[in-house]
Amino acid sequence: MIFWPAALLAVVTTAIAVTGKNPVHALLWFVISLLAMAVVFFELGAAFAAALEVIVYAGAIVVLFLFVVMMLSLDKAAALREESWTKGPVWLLPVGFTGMLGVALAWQMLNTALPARPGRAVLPAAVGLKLFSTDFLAVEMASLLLLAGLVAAFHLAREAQK
Amino acid sequence: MIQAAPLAVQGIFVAVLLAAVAIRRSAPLAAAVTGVGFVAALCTIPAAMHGAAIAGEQFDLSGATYGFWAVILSVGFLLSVMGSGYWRGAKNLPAEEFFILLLVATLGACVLAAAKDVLFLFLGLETMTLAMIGMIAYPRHRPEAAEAGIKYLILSAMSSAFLLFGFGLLELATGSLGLADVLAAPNTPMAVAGLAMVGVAAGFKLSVVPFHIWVPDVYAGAPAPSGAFLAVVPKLAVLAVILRATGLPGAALAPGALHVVSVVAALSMLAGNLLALQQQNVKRILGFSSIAHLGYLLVAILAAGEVGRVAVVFYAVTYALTMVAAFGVLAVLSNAGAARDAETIADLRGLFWSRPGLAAVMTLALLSLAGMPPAIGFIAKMYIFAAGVHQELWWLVGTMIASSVIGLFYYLSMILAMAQRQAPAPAAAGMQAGGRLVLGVVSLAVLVLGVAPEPLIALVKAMLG
Amino acid sequence: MMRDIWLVPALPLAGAVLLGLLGGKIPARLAAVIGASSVGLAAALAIRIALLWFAAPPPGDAFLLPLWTWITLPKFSAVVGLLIDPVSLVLILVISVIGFFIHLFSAEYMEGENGYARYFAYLNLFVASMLLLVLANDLLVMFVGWEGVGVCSYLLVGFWFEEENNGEAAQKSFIVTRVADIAMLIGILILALRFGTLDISTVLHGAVSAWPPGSFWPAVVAGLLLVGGLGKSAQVPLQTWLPDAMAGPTPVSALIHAATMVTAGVYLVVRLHVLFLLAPAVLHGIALGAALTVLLAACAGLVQSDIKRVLAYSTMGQIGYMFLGLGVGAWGAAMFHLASHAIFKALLFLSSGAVSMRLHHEQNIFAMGGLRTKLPLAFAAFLVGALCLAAVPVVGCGFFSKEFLLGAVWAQNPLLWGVGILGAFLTGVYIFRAVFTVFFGASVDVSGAYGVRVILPLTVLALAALGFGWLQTPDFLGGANIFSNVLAPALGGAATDASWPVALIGMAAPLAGIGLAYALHQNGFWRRQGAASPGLFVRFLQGGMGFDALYRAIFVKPFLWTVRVLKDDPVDQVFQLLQRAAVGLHKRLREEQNGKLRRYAGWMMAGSLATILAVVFS
Amino acid sequence: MIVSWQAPASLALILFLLGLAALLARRNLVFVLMSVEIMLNAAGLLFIAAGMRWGTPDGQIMFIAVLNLAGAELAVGLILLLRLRGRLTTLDGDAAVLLRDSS
Repeated sequence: MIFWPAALLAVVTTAIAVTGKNPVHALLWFVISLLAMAVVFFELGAAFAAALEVIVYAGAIVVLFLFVVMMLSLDKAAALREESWTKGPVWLLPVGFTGMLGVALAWQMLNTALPARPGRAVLPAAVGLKLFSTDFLAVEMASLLLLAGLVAAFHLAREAQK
Repeated sequence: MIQAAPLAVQGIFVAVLLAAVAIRRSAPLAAAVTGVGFVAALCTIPAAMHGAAIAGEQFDLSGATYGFWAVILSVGFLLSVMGSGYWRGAKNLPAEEFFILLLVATLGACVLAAAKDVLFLFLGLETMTLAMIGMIAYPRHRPEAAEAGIKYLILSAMSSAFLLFGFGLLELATGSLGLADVLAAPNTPMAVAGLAMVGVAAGFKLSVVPFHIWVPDVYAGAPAPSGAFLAVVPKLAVLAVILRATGLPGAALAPGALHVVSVVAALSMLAGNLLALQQQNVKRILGFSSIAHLGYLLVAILAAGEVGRVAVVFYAVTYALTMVAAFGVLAVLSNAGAARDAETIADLRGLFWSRPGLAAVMTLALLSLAGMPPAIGFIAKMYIFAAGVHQELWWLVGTMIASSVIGLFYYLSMILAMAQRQAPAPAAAGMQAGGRLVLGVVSLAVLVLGVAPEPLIALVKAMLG
Repeated sequence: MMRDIWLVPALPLAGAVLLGLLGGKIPARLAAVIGASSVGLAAALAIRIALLWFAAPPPGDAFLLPLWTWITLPKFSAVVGLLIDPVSLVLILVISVIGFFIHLFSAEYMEGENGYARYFAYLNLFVASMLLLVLANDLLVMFVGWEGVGVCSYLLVGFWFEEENNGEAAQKSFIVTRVADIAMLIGILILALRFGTLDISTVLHGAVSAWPPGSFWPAVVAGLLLVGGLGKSAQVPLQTWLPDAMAGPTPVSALIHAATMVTAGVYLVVRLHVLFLLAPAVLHGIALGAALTVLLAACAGLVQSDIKRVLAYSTMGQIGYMFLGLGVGAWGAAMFHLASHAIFKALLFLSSGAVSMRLHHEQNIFAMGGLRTKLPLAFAAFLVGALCLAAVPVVGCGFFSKEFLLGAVWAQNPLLWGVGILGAFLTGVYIFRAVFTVFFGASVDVSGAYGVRVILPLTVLALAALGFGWLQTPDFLGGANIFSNVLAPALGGAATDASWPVALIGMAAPLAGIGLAYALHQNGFWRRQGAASPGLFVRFLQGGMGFDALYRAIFVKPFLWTVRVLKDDPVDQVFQLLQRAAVGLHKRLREEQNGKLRRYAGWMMAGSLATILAVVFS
Repeated sequence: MIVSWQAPASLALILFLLGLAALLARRNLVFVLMSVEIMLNAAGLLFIAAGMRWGTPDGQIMFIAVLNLAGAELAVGLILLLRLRGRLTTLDGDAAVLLRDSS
């Protein structure tokens, strides 16, 4: 059962990442968390998703993120500022709110008895078949979504490079 | 698949537009292609409606959907015309991407409005949102636009996360991602929690209290044509979904949820109008006003029934026309190349003297927003009122009246500001013939439909079947 | 021919649209021609329709021209239509004919002003709205005209507003009329809910058959509608906007006070008198409030130094008389006074405008004097108007209408009649105070001559003011009943004539007032009153010269009371409280709009949490 | 190899809440964007868990769609962040207050 250690790792590394002071370190922790998530996906029988998590998420998205953060060339002052922004009291209300939400959602979720039925691995083939048969329009839509992001980013970035 | 032709036509025109921009960068050409695209998509609607009925899995191709498509595409067309005039003022800003984003965002909205399936709902929604962020932050020389963009991006991503988590819970509870299956979920705690989270996200998109807080900043930071899009199109699309969802068999809300929606409606009406009271920025005022208007719309949704449904659609059309007119006046007055749009009440002061036509359009729009005859807003409000009375939603109807009174203050004080005598403001740069054309068409519609609304109402009834 | 009635409101409307669209692109002369001729044509048409009507009244003495269906709801529908009956016929004649002369006058008065074309556009729209108001067959359509009149009056009053000081005044008048309109709208909505239509005759028939007299609902509805009427007609306690509305050009005041706007409240009650008869308590309230208005306006009129304000308070008072008549059920008398008041008040305003035209828009009566010889036309016109307003026997239409009205009041309630007589006395004092101060005594310099566009309206209106009264005369002057006979099919038969002692007192009161005004003019009291602005009240007493005791009883107490009431108006306080509450809430709410992303996310989170918890645990 | 649905769903909830808490607490926009990514990823996990529970590919398809969005949104977000930083010389989300009610 590699699920549990992976899940634990994901939670811990995510917690470290979101509370971190140095964005670069935090992003690296986030990568570890994503890798742990990939393991979780794999354990859930979603091998395709696990691969995407590693290749796209950890491999592309976070690396892009890292590039940008490194471009920002954060200095000592930034680190000090970060220190003051993440002092204890800052977390009080957010954690309180999310805690309450968490309790409510967990209560609702775990109080629901779904009909007994064993989970089943969904193989990449099944995903691919569905994606390129009945849901082929979704692929088109996804490409449009990416196009929207691309055009927006292209337009907004242009002057910045000048 | 003639039934989904409007979507296909839009998709084709996205490709055409991309090719056109790739071959020759020219804003008028891009605007023309976009406009033609919208018109072509609109023209396919009658044919699409008469196609043989099909039981598609992804899209609900009913009369109501075609109706919403028609409104969304018309708004898109009007904004493409308006945008071609607006962006001409910004010399160093290429405008072609704006039209790509406009076309893509409208396509996203159409997909969202028709989606019968969580996957398409989500993809349509996010395509629209992402393109909209680009439209909001479009004027690169304005830091406010970038700020508005990032505020919208982060808060809408937050709401998207709620939406997704909610649908995740619903899928876990029901095993399906079909909207009908999800909404007819057995009343398990998990499904209730999922629906609540989805409701939160819908609240964000409709920008009702308490999810309204981002509205004024984003409206104020966005350039006027994008503001018009933001104020109108996402709300229309989400309303289409809500209208369809509430019309599904077995989709009756739990009494608790009904009470929550009632409270949200009342708070939206009151807070929206109260917040607008002493504002000096017209875009912010329109933002707050939109909050109140969505509150009114929620009353119609709560009223349900045939009257309520007609009221929802009629009000949505009214709202779309009026907001396009109001933002359109700002767009015509503004210079996209300037540091900010003409957006404060001070910019409108004396407009009756310097630009009487524009002032008349703005007055008409404001009267319509205020729900005063002879503008169409009056009829629309009457319909909601009638629907509320029909269902005996007394305290909501009372709140509606009270908040309408508050609303009158700021609408009419804007009209008074325009009537004040002052040295004529310098005319905005650029010939905005397109913008003026849009305003002429829209204000004529606001007036004529306000005086003789029967044809539109008949059309709405026919569309809703 | 009757079917052409739609042209009557449509012509001025078309004029407004044309002028609004063409705006500054056409020469001023053409704008004036369009503006005046559209109303002039409407007036000609109205006269033609009236002549046809009198030649052969249609069956049932009413003609309905349905136009189109406006709203269809499951339990409610509204049809846009125009209704001609004697009441609306009289009113469209008054509005269009007097409106035409005011347009004509404006063409000269406003010459050389900025926004000449726009001014006529507003004026045309104003007339069109008022015509729609009185012709509407349906309360909802009427409400459209009602709001249109309100909007136009803002635009026109705002025509002269300078930027700084208008905010407060405009806001105040806005709040007052808004509250009134909302009350009225609620009343209309109750009727709509109860009867499923707002077609006036259907509603009235329904009300009579559904509600016994004196029961709860008619009182509520009539009361709410009345609040709207009081607001438009500037009656206590909603009178405060009227003095503010003096900021506009003088012809606009003429239009507001004579032909349009303020008479809307009277029209509303007359049109719905069947409903008001079901609510006797409301009628008593109308009478009491009207008596109060008459006194208050007369007292206030005594101390104004701005000639337009004198006339504004006189309007308030004269509308008070009309409401007095309405309160005792003398609908026809109220209508007659309405028509006659429209004529002489237009005359008064236009002649005062003619005076100030030659004095660089001076309006302070104490800055004028001796104009009798320098501006004989304006003097004659103003004098005729003043004689009518003061109801000097036999001379002008004001006498006949007031006589007719007070006679009806006497038959119902002698006490109210007494108030009316007192008011007539005070009216004589204050209007002739203005006449003597402006036209007599030491003279000021004036220059220039009037054009035909000023001479014609003044002459015609003055002749009309002298002649109109003979349509309805008391028995001892021939007992003509032409006017009340015209209205009889809609409003019932003529009222009884008062006995001769009553009529005699009614005739003596204004004469006594004029005499007093003359006496005070002769000993220079009015001038001293005008010169002493701070210690006004003390000087007022000092200059009494033996009239002290009389003053103390008649003027001083009501005057003090009036001043106090107007100083911190209790009604105003309530409005301000509401306003302050709204503004306070607004400020509290906007504090959260501080632009900080994290705070915004926090609010969204709080909202989401509250929503989710509420849904989940309910 | 397959675990029950409760475990992954709980994991998704915990990650979602972690991201949410950070979104609410952090001022640095880099971390805010990261929190958004965490929340979206958690929702993706929930879809996969649901898909596993019912044995349908829908969950994974939704995950792909979410991933799609996460990438596109991050790209736009980062550009906007760079623009803001160019103007404000800080990454503080609370410092971007050009737009607010000026009271």
